[in-house]
Amino acid sequence: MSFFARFAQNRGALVGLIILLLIIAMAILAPLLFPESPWRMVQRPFLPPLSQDGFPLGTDTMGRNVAAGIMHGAWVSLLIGLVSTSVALLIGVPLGAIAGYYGGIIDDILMRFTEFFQTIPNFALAIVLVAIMQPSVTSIVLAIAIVSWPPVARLVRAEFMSLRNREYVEAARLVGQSNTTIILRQILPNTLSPIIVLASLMVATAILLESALSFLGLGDPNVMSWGYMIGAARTVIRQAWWLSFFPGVAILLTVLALNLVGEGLDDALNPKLSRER
Amino acid sequence: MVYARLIIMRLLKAVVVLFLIVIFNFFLIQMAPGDPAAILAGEAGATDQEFLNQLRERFGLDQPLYVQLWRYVSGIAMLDFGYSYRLGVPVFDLIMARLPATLLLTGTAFVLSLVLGIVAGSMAAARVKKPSGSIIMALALLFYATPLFWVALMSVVVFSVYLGWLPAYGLYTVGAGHTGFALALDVAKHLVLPATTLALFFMAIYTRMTRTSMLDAAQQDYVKTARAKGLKPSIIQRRHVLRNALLPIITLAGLQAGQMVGGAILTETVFAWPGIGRLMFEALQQRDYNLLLGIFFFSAALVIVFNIITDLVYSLADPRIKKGAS
Amino acid sequence: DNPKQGGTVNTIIQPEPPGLVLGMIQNAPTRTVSGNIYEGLLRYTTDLEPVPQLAESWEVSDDGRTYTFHLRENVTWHDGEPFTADDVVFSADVFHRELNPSARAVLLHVESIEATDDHTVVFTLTEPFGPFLISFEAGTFTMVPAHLYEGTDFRNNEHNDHPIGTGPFKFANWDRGTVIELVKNDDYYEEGLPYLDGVNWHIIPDGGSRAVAFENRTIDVLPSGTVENFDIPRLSAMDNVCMTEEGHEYFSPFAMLWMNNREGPTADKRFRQAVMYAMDREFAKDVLWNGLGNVPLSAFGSNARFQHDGLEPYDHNPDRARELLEEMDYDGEEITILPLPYGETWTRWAEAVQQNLREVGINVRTQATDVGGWNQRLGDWDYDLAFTYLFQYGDPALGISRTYLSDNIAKGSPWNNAQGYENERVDELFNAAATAFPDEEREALYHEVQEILHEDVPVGWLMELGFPTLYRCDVQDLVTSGVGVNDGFKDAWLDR
Amino acid sequence: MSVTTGSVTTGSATTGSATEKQSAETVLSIRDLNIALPKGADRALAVEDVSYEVKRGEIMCVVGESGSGKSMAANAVMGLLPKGVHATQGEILFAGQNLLALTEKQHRALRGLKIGMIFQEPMTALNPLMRVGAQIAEVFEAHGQLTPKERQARALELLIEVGIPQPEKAIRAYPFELSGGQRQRVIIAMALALEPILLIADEPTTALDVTTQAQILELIRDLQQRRGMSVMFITHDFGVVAEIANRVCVMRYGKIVELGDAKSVLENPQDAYTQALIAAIPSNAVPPHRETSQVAPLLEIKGLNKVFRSRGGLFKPAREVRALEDVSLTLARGETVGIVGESGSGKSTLGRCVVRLEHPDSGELLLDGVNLSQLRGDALRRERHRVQMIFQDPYASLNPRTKVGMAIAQGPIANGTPKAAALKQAGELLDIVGLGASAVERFPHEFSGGQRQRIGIARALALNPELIVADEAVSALDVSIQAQVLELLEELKQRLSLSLLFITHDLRVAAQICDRIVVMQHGRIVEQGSAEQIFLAPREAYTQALLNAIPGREAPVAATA
Ligand SMILES: Nc1ncnc2c1ncn2[C@@H]1O[C@H](COP(=O)(O)OP(=O)(O)OP(=O)(O)O)[C@@H](O)[C@H]1O
Ligand SMILES: Nc1ncnc2c1ncn2[C@@H]1O[C@H](COP(=O)(O)OP(=O)(O)OP(=O)(O)O)[C@@H](O)[C@H]1O
Ligand SMILES: [Mg+2]
Ligand SMILES: [Mg+2]
Repeated sequence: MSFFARFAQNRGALVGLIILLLIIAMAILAPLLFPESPWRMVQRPFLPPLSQDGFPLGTDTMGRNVAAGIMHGAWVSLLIGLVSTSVALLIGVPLGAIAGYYGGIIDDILMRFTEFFQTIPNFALAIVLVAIMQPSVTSIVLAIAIVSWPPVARLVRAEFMSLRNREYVEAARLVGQSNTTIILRQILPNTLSPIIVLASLMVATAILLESALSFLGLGDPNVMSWGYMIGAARTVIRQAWWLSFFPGVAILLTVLALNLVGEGLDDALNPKLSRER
Repeated sequence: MVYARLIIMRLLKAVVVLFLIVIFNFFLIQMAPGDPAAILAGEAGATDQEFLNQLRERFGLDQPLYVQLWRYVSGIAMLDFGYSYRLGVPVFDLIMARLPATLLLTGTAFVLSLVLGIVAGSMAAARVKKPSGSIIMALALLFYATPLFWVALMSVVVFSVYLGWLPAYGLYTVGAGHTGFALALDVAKHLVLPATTLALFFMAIYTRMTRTSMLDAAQQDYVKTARAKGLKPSIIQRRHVLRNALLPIITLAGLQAGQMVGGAILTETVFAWPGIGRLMFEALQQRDYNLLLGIFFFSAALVIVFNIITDLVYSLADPRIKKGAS
Repeated sequence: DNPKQGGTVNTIIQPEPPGLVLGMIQNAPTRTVSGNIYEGLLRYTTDLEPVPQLAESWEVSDDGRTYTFHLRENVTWHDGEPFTADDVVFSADVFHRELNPSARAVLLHVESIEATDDHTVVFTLTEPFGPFLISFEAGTFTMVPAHLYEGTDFRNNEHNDHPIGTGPFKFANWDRGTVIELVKNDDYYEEGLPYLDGVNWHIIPDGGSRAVAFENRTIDVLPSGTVENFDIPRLSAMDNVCMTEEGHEYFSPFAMLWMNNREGPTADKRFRQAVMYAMDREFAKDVLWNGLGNVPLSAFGSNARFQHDGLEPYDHNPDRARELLEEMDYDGEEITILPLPYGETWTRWAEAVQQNLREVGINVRTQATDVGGWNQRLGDWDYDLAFTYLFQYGDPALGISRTYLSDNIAKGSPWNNAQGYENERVDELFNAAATAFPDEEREALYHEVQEILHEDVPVGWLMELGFPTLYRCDVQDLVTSGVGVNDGFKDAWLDR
Repeated sequence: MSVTTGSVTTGSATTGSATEKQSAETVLSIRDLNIALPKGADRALAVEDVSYEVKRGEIMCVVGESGSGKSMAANAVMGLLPKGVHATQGEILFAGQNLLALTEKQHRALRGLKIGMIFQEPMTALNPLMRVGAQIAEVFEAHGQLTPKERQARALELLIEVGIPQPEKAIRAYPFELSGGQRQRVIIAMALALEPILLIADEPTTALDVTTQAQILELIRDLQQRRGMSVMFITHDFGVVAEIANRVCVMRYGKIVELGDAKSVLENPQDAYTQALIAAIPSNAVPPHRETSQVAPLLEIKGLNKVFRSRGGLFKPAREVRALEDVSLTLARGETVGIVGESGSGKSTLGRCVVRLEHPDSGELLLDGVNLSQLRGDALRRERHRVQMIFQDPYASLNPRTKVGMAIAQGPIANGTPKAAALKQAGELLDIVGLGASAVERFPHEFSGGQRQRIGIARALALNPELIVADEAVSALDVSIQAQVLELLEELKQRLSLSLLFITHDLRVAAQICDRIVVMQHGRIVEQGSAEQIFLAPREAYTQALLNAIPGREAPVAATA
């Protein structure tokens, strides 16, 4: 069975993938469908959804088009999710790989370092980091990455520890391959599936984290993100439910889709390659 | 005895980690823009240079950084966390005043999420591939994907405003003068919304984890052995599958118990819960460094304590650890 | 109606004050709570007329340099000690000189303070100082008990935990993060006052929750600024809810846009004028401030004395703005805008202004920051445009001139001429006006200065903020002074 | 899918009883059983038209290679078929009932009470979190028998009966505190607790080392005779069959190929497949005398020591295992030396030290005079090509994501051969090991276990090593494939004049291929000598015990003829 066929067997995963593709499409199409800045005050404030053509999701506290905000926000949320996850992987994977492969004192040092980061509560650390660097897309991405790499390092380390004594790795060592080659060519490719699965969940978590930061007023004020929209709408949740509802649903769907896809990947990637018998 | 010695060892290690964390945090916070004195002065609405100098001198902010660090670290060694810049109250007192509320909230949420999560997860595992099982998992996924603060906002609107069933904020009814049981009941009522809100996300995690872990355990050979004995499925599920499935959950729960303090910031803010998370956020905004550092210290200490507790619980649950299997 | 005795009012304090000893702390929330515990020599009506408080009567010498206050005789501190002229001298000459920057600004003009007898105090000024009589408000010139503070380290005084004043309410309890409770002062010197048994100041950090608390009737009074503006129409439309805009006259918060006069496009007067024309201030007032408040003509608010109303208003006029930008050859250089980190309304406002500016072709980017970062940037003059608001304190010499005087330029302070405006003529006029005597003379000087400022636009004048207090209609006589609830519970009673 | 009643070669199993009414002597009879596998499995039917009986008091052995459907039939009897697997035809008669027609509840009442079962993996078949006594007591509880106190007492009796040392202590032990053999005894105790009529043993000794295996087999035979039980014994090892079976049923691809009396099947197999299986058993006869030419030694091991120290955790005390103690031996060019010994005796550690996957604590490893034991880093990497290894697990020893050709070429590439040349050479090597050069482009999972082992051999050869260490290189393979791989090794050895250090726990395999044999116990060498001498005239009691433990050693087997 091909990878995709296996993936598609999981109906949830397929639904997730479709939602995710739609969201990506939204992000790509946003500048085409809503070429104007989503910050433009274009109509009367607090226009309910469907009450006027061109404003299917209504307008916000200042008469900005909610639909435009959602579309443009998709881009930001996905970007923050993907980039912060990539950065976390860039930190966590090499660290975990080195710790897991070499073991011993190197492992000890790297893991103490990792534990150290895990000892400071995540969300608190993220808040402090954003506050220190001052809110901007870059600082948010960095803060999210900094608090989310330790689990990556741990996962990769565990995988490396279990794989480094696999016979094929020993065989590679025996034929004289260098440690770097072994790490990159022999072990890393075999840890990819759990990493991919974890990464898909991390993207979801990052989106939630960004929205929580935005909610506390630590978002980037120059980009329209879903978290910003909810944060801004929270004060008017009583008179204009739709302002927090739509971005909330957007976050929910994205996170949901990423989870479903993650589970699907898990199902599709895991059993096959690890062991055939 | 052996336990006692090992725990002491662990605590000694913890002291080292905490020491490092103090230093790390100290420098981290120094990197933040904004001078605490200027903020205090700003808050006062009026200021002049003399006022700023007074404040700086008072907090030792006029000293070189290493002197400040040395003072702080040596203070902590004597368990003296200094005074809050803004509130002029010993940091230790402030934290101790707020800690119970946070522990009550996070503790309740923790127990709630753990118990409900395990129950839901086992139910889902038993109903795998049945609609009821899928519904449980769909709900768990939904709780997982819903932003916490949004749940908080919505639950206030629904349960407090429209239905009027539960108080929307605070720890107790101010001015009601409840004591004893009435107070406990009052606090319990106030606890419902924030604790549930906080619990939902973690519950979703435990549900999923329990299910996976149980399905995993159900594949194990010893379950086949148990079936070959003619044991009833309910007993097999409980005694053989669930018990083994709980082991990874203990690890996760330990990790999360420590993180809940940080995770409670949003909940405490929305529900006006007088806890330490909110205090931390306020301290950060005010650049009340002493207070912030104190809170960081305590939350890190909590994480470490929970790690030790987790290890203990794990060793109780898994004889292999205690007795030293290889 | 005859006022009824009894009852406790539940209200809100936001944010939680750092401490309650007025004079040592001048934060807005401290003033609000402690204004009911402590008192000043005078109190001010909503027209900012001084009326007796701890001083029964007072006289001003003809040359405007000697002020004599006659104190009430039956006043005691909350701990039972009598209040005397020594307390006044200690408070003004020692306590405030050391701790209180805003009092210090006034005390600069004071040569000596003497107690001529137990109940008479004489202030001698170095020269006439127009706003002197208006600076005795409780929050600014608090009377603190000399017998508890004299000769101690004020900031570490053991009584700081338990403030002792002369006011109608006594401090009872502070459950941090939850509530501050005040109880009636049974020995209050004004017969029959206060009517209430106590006031509970609830501490609720989230604006939404505060609104909910008011809705579900836990809270009776929402002092101004404790709920988000967007909630006000809804809350004020509720049954049995009343709203007053009075009680802010003493402060008259004036929202401004600092514009960096030192460098960048904002250093050009034409650019600053363009900004004024680009902003749709009426929109901000209507949408963000529910139509409450007032769009000012220029530097002097409508509540300020000596306002010049003959100036041509800066209306919303994007075309004019574009013309000005073209005239100065604005090259699209990016400028940043720093919102005030005080809540959602301010954030929205910055977004609106940013959009206004973009629409006339100004390349503007918002820089988010928290209170700490905001202070730092302004203190370091590291900004292009920044929101702020300042109190006018009833007299241009107290609240307005400080923004434009070049003496006030000081790195490190986010207040007082942070824009770096220097104009000798303006300095002269303001300084002369402060010490001119009588008022007619001051008025002429102030009118001239307003004309210059109007042309120079050293800062953007955004709005005089509305100051709505929401309360249940059965709370009577809540706002009776120019500082509103800050000392309002003295007269308040419950019609229940 | 339609069920076809294919022609079944029942061989000598022409008892005809399949159609008769179940006689009093017959405890279990399986008739025309078909078990269907879910879609996507290797074949449609796991078990096809299978009929056999187990009579009272006999041991019925079901033999066959991996995947032949032995376990499936047994699971069907227990009512423990995996999800998605169903019996689609036939019946299983037990005590007058058709087991296939029972409800789950009825079936459960039989399990443990009338039918007991033992599984293959003693290490995982017990709940790690429960005390052994409680797990035995559970059997009584499941069938509502005895009071809790009596259950404990019975559990103790049972533990005594299965011969666990220190039963009073064992009853309070957790499974991890017991050795594999002891665990298997506990499982047997559980299966026997309620004195079932039928005991199903699914490869109960496969995971144990030879000596333990012998003990467990004896225990089962013993208990069976004492209790007059019927046993359905599943194994893939004809040696075991020879040891204990009364009757044998040989299966292949889900069908019965031969059924009959143990003696007649072993001595006179009718079916070609059975003949092949029996022929493939490494001869247990005296190994042929081999010329051991006394040339200069290629490898000299002098006083090798290796201690494993595990660091203590929070609750774990630190531990020390002396895996190698003062081991010395030599290996001549072109010679094959076998290392034998029970599990944990240090065989693998020795092999791993020789290829320098482990760093010995002390001692010398002289390869042609070069001391390998002290090399590290790059210096070691340069010498590595001289000593290569063939691994035990054909599945784990190939990177699932690397194409076979690349897997072989990696060595030469790492040692400086250009990629294209290395790949070409890989093709040639694959040809040599009998897979064909076209295998270069395929992934490991497209090959069977035996084929993968050939790939592993090709990989070891790619660097033209002087010495090859083979650690249990054929242990994971079915007997027939085992024989082919051994043959290949032998042939390559001759052709390329390789030296071979052959590690195995299977003395029959050792006998077949080794010139000299080294016997290890507890990390020490207890005896070494020519294969002939070790087999014919073992000097040490331990060697003797090892030899005696070989299943079916004394039994008559066709191939010996
Ligand atoms: N759960 C399952 N799902 C699908 N196919 C299975 C399952 N279990 C076993 N099979 C298949 O059923 C067939 C028979 O398996 P069975 O376990 O009976 O073999 P066996 O003879 O016991 O082999 P072994 O000696 O390896 O235990 C094999 O082809 C196997 O791949
Ligand atoms: N990496 C290791 N760390 C700790 N102990 C080890 C390690 N490798 C082996 N041992 C221990 O060393 C001893 C010898 O092990 P070794 O693997 O050499 O035995 P073996 O003879 O190959 O056994 P088997 O037949 O089971 O493969 C055993 O007690 C084993 O537990
Ligand atoms: Mg089997
Ligand atoms: Mg071994």
